[in-house]
Amino acid sequence: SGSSNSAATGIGGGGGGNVKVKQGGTLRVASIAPAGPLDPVAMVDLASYAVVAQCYEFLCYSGSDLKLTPGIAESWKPNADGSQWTFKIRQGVKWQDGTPFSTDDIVATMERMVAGGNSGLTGVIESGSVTAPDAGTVVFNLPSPNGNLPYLVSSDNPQTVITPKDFAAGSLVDKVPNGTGPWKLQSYDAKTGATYVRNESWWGGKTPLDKVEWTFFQDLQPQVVALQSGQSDAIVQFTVLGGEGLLSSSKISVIRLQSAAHREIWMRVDKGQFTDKRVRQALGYSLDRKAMIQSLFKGYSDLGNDNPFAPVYPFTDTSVPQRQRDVAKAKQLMSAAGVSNLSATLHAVKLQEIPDLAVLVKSGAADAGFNLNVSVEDAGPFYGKSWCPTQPKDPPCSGDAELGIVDYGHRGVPDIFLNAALSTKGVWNSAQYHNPAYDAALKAYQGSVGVDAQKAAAGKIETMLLEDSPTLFPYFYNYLSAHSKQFANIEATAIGHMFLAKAGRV
Amino acid sequence: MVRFIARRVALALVTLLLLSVIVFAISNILPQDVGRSILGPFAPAPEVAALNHRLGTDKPLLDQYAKLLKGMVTFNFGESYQTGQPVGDLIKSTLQNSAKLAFLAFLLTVPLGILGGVVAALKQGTLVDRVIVMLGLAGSSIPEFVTGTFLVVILGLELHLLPTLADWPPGSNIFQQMHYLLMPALALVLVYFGYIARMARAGTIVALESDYTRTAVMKGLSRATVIRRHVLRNALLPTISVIATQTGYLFGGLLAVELIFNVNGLGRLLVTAAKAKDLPVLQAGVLVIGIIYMIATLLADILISWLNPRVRLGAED
Amino acid sequence: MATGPALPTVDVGDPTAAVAPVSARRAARRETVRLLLRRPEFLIGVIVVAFWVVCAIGGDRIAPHSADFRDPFHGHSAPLSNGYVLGTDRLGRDVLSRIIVGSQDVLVIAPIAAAIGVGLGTLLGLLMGYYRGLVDDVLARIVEAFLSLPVTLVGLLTLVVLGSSRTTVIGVVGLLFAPIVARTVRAAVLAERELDYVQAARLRGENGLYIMGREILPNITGPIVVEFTVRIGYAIFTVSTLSFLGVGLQPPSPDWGLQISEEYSMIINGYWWTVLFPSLAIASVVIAANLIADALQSVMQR
Amino acid sequence: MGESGCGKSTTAYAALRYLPANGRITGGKALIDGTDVTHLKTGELQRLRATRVSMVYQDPGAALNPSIRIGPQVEEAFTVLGHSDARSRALAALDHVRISDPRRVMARYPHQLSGGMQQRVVIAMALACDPQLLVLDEPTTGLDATVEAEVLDLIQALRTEMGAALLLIGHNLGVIRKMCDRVGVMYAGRLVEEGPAEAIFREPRHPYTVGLLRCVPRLGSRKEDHRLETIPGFLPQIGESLPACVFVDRCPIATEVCRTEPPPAVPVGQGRFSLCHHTDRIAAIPAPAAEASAPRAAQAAAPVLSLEGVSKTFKQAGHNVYALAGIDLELRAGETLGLVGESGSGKTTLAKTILGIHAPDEGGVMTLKGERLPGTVAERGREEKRSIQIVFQNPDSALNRSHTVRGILMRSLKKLAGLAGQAAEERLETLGQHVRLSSRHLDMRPRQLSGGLKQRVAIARAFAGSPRIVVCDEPTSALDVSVQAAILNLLADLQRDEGSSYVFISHDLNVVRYLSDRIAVLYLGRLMEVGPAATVFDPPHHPYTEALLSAVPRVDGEPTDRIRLEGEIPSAAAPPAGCVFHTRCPRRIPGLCDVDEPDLKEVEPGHLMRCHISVEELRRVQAKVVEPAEA
Ligand SMILES: Nc1ncnc2c1ncn2[C@@H]1O[C@H](COP(=O)(O)OP(=O)(O)OP(=O)(O)O)[C@@H](O)[C@H]1O
Ligand SMILES: Nc1ncnc2c1ncn2[C@@H]1O[C@H](COP(=O)(O)OP(=O)(O)OP(=O)(O)O)[C@@H](O)[C@H]1O
Ligand SMILES: [Mg+2]
Ligand SMILES: [Mg+2]
Repeated sequence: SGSSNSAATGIGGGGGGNVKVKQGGTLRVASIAPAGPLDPVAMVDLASYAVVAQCYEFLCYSGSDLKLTPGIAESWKPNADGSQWTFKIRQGVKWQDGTPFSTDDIVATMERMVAGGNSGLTGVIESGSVTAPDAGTVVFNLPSPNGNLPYLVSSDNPQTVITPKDFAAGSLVDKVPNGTGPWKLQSYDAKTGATYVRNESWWGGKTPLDKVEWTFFQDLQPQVVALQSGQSDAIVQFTVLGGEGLLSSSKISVIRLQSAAHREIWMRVDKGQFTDKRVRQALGYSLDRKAMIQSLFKGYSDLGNDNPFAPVYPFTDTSVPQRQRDVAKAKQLMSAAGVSNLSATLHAVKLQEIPDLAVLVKSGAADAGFNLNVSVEDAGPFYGKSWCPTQPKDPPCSGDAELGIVDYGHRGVPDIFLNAALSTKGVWNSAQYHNPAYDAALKAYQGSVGVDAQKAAAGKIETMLLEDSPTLFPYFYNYLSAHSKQFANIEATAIGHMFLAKAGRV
Repeated sequence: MVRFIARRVALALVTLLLLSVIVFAISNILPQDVGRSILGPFAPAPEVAALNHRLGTDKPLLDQYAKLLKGMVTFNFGESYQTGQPVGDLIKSTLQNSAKLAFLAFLLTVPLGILGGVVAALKQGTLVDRVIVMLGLAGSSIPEFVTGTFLVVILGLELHLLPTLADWPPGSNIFQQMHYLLMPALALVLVYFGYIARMARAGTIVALESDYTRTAVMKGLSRATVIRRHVLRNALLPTISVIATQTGYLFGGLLAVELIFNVNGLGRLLVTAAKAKDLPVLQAGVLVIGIIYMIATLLADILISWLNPRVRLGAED
Repeated sequence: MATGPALPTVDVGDPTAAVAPVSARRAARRETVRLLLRRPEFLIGVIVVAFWVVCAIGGDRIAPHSADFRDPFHGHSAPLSNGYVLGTDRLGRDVLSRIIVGSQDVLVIAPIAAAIGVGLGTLLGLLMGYYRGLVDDVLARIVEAFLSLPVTLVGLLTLVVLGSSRTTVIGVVGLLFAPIVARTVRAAVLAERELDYVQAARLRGENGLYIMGREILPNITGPIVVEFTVRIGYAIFTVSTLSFLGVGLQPPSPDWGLQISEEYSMIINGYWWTVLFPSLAIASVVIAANLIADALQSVMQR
Repeated sequence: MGESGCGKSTTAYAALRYLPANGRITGGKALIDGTDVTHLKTGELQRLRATRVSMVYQDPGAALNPSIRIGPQVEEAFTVLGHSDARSRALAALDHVRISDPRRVMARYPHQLSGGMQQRVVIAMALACDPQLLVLDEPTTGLDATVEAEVLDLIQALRTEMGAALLLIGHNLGVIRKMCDRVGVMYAGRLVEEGPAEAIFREPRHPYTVGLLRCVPRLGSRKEDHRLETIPGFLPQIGESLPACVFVDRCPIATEVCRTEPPPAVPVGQGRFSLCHHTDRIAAIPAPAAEASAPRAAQAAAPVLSLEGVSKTFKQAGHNVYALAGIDLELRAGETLGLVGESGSGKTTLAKTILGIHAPDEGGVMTLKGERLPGTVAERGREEKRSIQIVFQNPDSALNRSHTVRGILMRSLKKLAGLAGQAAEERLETLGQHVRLSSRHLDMRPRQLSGGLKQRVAIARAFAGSPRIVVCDEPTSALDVSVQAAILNLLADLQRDEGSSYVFISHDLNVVRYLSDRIAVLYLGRLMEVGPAATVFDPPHHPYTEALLSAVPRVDGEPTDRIRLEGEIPSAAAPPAGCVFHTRCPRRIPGLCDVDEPDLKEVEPGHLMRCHISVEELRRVQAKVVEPAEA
């Protein structure tokens, strides 16, 4: 069950709805409350992304099929080696407060990204990399080639919303409401919600809806109840386990997006009980991924094959054989490694289904002779003490657990997973995976242009990671959003955005 | 009487001071880097230090405690780590909603509880008595998040009797708001009915067995008059203090209920603050709840002593 | 001065002065037990508790499945379907088995927390009630300050700071119960210390410690036992609420409160059994504890 | 009348159909003015209670609703009768029961009135309907002797005025004799003897009545003259199957027939019957042996304890309560010093000060055998603690209910006598023998013992360290008369054997007189009179003593003219100027007594008195009060 809305209809300003909707009306959206102040540069949570992106726009948008569609930028193209990208900027864009929009705003925004250490752009651009040669062009001069730059300045990298040039660091969107987008922020309260009214001077035209009301919740259950009982019209994101009722409701339309969001089970390769890759492989073979997907997502998930290339990516090499549960093989690997009755603590962060996943890992692994002890930790202690090994010193990811489960959100391209989580000296390399061959393969992948070349490079990495198994990737779960069937043309991205420019009452 | 009130208030102030110490101590049991926990593991150290400096969390504990004390007097508790809003404002707005909910729950529970207790006492030992007592016990034994959720499913999603969430449309008048608050209030009523009924029952039984009731019966008064004039008045005195205590604890019960019904109240604020380790909000919120409890008991004490001539007029002779 | 139905004696050596020659302590205890057994609510309470004790001891051996058992393709089976009497939870674990095995956690945590609370509270209450004066004033303020905060709230705050594990949950809940117990015990001590035997002890030169421990304490076991039983009920209640708020026990513990908190958000999907049955289990123990406490109270505090 | 628990109250309540929830009338009739109460409907019963019967019980404080003012409570008794002028009638009713300034009283709450006033209010309410039957269940138990006398006077007076029938229940045989025309004696739920009061008191015809009457010390009886009579054995337990004659187990003249056949109601005179097979053998009951229970203490013995200028001031709610003021007193070796006075006069405070429970105010000096005695127990050494011990009023509260008798006594032996092991065991043995506790009793806990046995244990505990001084604070007032007799005998015996001195506090002047060698009279914390027992009890007395004595209801002898004390005992927080007693003294000399406080002067050898009036004058005015002949 569950209607899938994966047709690429374009996003934000770029695309358009395909259903005819009525003019007028209000949409009431249920969302988790933003976790912190609405600082577009520093925000880290999905709820803030969606709230900010109602009024502020991106250069381009990453749709549900991971194809980029235009935003403030109308088009973009790289130079030959991908070290310079030129963006053509849309004309007729206005700031809501009346000041004229200019390419300087884009340059200033990118400078703020550099200064703020944006995780997607760090190492990709530097101060001064971005210039605006004329009022219709912005040029990115990269220190090293990058074939995926447009993704890194798209809605995939939520902090890259374009803000005015005089937008001081630390300014809060609700304190200085502005933007170029279809909605004007009328009121905002971090605990209760936000209201938006139509931006009459938006370059994209007149939105069907007059108003959008955003209500904040602390928990999923009341949001689902709100949608079911008609107190809300849409819910930004829900999980299968909490919102299963929505999947089968005749009054509700569900947006299901394949995504690259996943959980990574890491094992320290440098010390401890998992230095032997056969042990790591054994754990991989002990996982019952199908059962996991069934239990945790009722099937709303893709299988993972112990590498970060999610099935959603067009360049993922799907011919690499899927690792299946094989207890006999796992046991055999264990005895080959001379390990019996391995006891370890599985550290898991307290987030969504992760504690349950930990339980499933534990019980699956038990069959292969692992004796795992689940320790569910709050985000603070988990990220501070368990997750990430002792380098670099600052920021102090001081954790050094030998076994754990950590969460990774959706990205339009897997580069950050490959880089930060798996490359030598990667900042999130909790497994301490260190393989020069891998680093070389990664470089080759990054340098490759075109889907076929990328797929070939990806296949190598996939096989290599499957063999070394420093980290296990059990699944890539679907992103789910839902709304009442009385509304249509609501668009969502797997990173938590909900775009409403074309949305309206049926 | 004046002496009594003055003494009670003075004691309450001392307690308040201790309360602030307790709250501060609990939230500082473990040395922690506040800036780091706000900015997360990836923030550069200088930024963390700067934030700590701005928040004053790099100062010695004693200074921080002094700041909390000052905040208590001026109702200025600094800003929320989480959202940057002034904590005082957060508390004020959420407290208002919690107070509405608590008030409604109170309005429903107290008469019901007293009625139930008195009826049970009058029918002591009968089926009616047992049913009331067991209902109360069962209600107060099941955590309110469970009863609340079942209420949502049954009254809201199945029967469509009441709004499932306490999110009233903006501009609702107080009665409309109460309509939205009715279900969360019912969840609380289920839990607190039992306590009050129990006390009212015990008080009534004591009064029924007392000598003065015997005197009244022997005067030839009708049973109704005896109960109305002689039993109830004395029976309900001890109930008042229970009600006061429960009012205080009501705010503790709000934690779960406000989450389930998405009430923008103090309880929900505190749970989210706790999860985010938003210490200024936590400290201020816990203090405010403590203060409410203290005011409630103080008022109850004064009310009881005022209703009880022995205390009120004690000093006269 | 009414002496109640006390019977006069006049001359000892009179054969009628004879009282049943059984050991005195045993006779007294038997009398209490007899009175208790006459109360149906006490019997119900004991039967319920005994049932759970059997479950806790039997654990995996009597449960149809182990607590870790999973039937991944029958997650959220309704009761009586697929051979699961009380259905399965989201991971396909048998609810009945988890409730049975979960009673172990409950029956360990609640009594220990209650015992900590009652132990400490008794000590405080004795000191406050016996010494009164300055000791009482100071301690009473502290107790009052603690009492002004709902236990769940302080529990939440403390566990957030300390991090939650079984030990911290037990410790925190126990400590937070102490002031409540202290108040009850203090009241009992205050009443007791007015009795002449305390004066008599002082007149023969006993010190405070002896009087508190040997003279007063044995006489206030009634309220203490009652308080202990009541606290067990509250401990279960509190721990499950803390679990609900996310600071209770660790998964995959089959603790009832944790089960509820893990599953409660799914009731709206129609999966009521995963919450209802553990809730009923909690309610049954809490109610049983209260029934026993009520009966004890009326029998022991005659 | 009858011992505690014999069914007096139950009878009265059953007659008015006010039964506890677990009670039921299983048979018989209760006719009130011809109406059978047992079959009335609720409304009729209400009507009956409103119009024809009334009841007054013990503890007037509890009988009034604490949260309603007196006025409305009294008015209610009239409104229920349908009177519209309830208020004026209430005023009149209060006036009727001799409440001065009833208007003010109506505006007060019960707790603001003294016990005597409260009881008057209850009586006023009871009389509202002009009842045909007034039931009084121990209306004066718990009141002071002086107040008791007043209330009884009032009832007496009202009775003649109103013509209501009184059903008066009492423990106190003196009260019964004084008030009643006819007497019924109850035992174990039966009426065992009934008849005209005079006849029954003069010539009882049931062995139980005989026993009861012989237990009480008559005015003038003394320990050195004879022991007190007791009734051996217990009242049968509720629920036990009763023997044919309920009294058979305690009866000195019982025969075989008493066990097999229930005794018939034997008519024993005009309107009299007795439930006994042997009404003709009453004379066979052995008369009390004239054996002295203790020798008179030597008058010249050396003082063991002396107090000089001992005062005690309590701080209460910001003002001072002068509970004791400048007490000078000596206690001689082997003597019993009786301490009397109204409630609140400071008897207990004095006792506790001697014991070291209260530290006396600065300036007071206590000496024990010539050595200065520290003020508090904490400062006293073992020897001093051992030397002064106490027997409390209420044996229930005095014994730790979770310890065995053996445990209680052993601990005292260890702490006071310093004994342990075999020595302690042996001493325990003798101690038990002294107070006549069998070894079976030693293993019991207090709740398994009767009131009398408990008091024995308490006495044994006091004697564990062979004390020089034992303070007895109303040791028998919680006990039935027959038990009281046994305890008094025991105390006298122990004193004879151990040579201890007693400070003996009691409200019952007959008891005090029986046991005491010397008597001290306290009023508002001051000694008003001290002297040898006989001297104090014989004129000339201090006017206060005179009033106390005349308030005593007598089991034998005729009622005397009462000396009435006006008003109530003043507050110890604000004692009157001059002689503290002048506000109530019927013989006060205006202009002198209210100005100067008299000294405690020796008026006869060993007899001290604090009064401005000369002894001669007192002797003259008090001469007409004739001491009744001894029984
Ligand atoms: N409600 C009751 N339930 C059980 N037993 C009772 C109840 N009321 C009275 N009794 C018993 O009935 C007996 C007679 O009691 P009652 O109060 O009539 O005695 P009494 O002569 O008035 O004694 P006292 O002089 O102490 O007032 C006692 O043994 C008492 O314990
Ligand atoms: N601890 C105390 N604090 C304040 N006042 C007290 C205290 N103890 C006794 N008093 C007061 O001292 C006075 C004497 O009391 P005490 O108990 O000695 O009288 P009593 O003669 O023993 O009376 P009773 O015959 O009622 O036992 C009373 O006015 C009493 O209120
Ligand atoms: Mg009686
Ligand atoms: Mg006294």
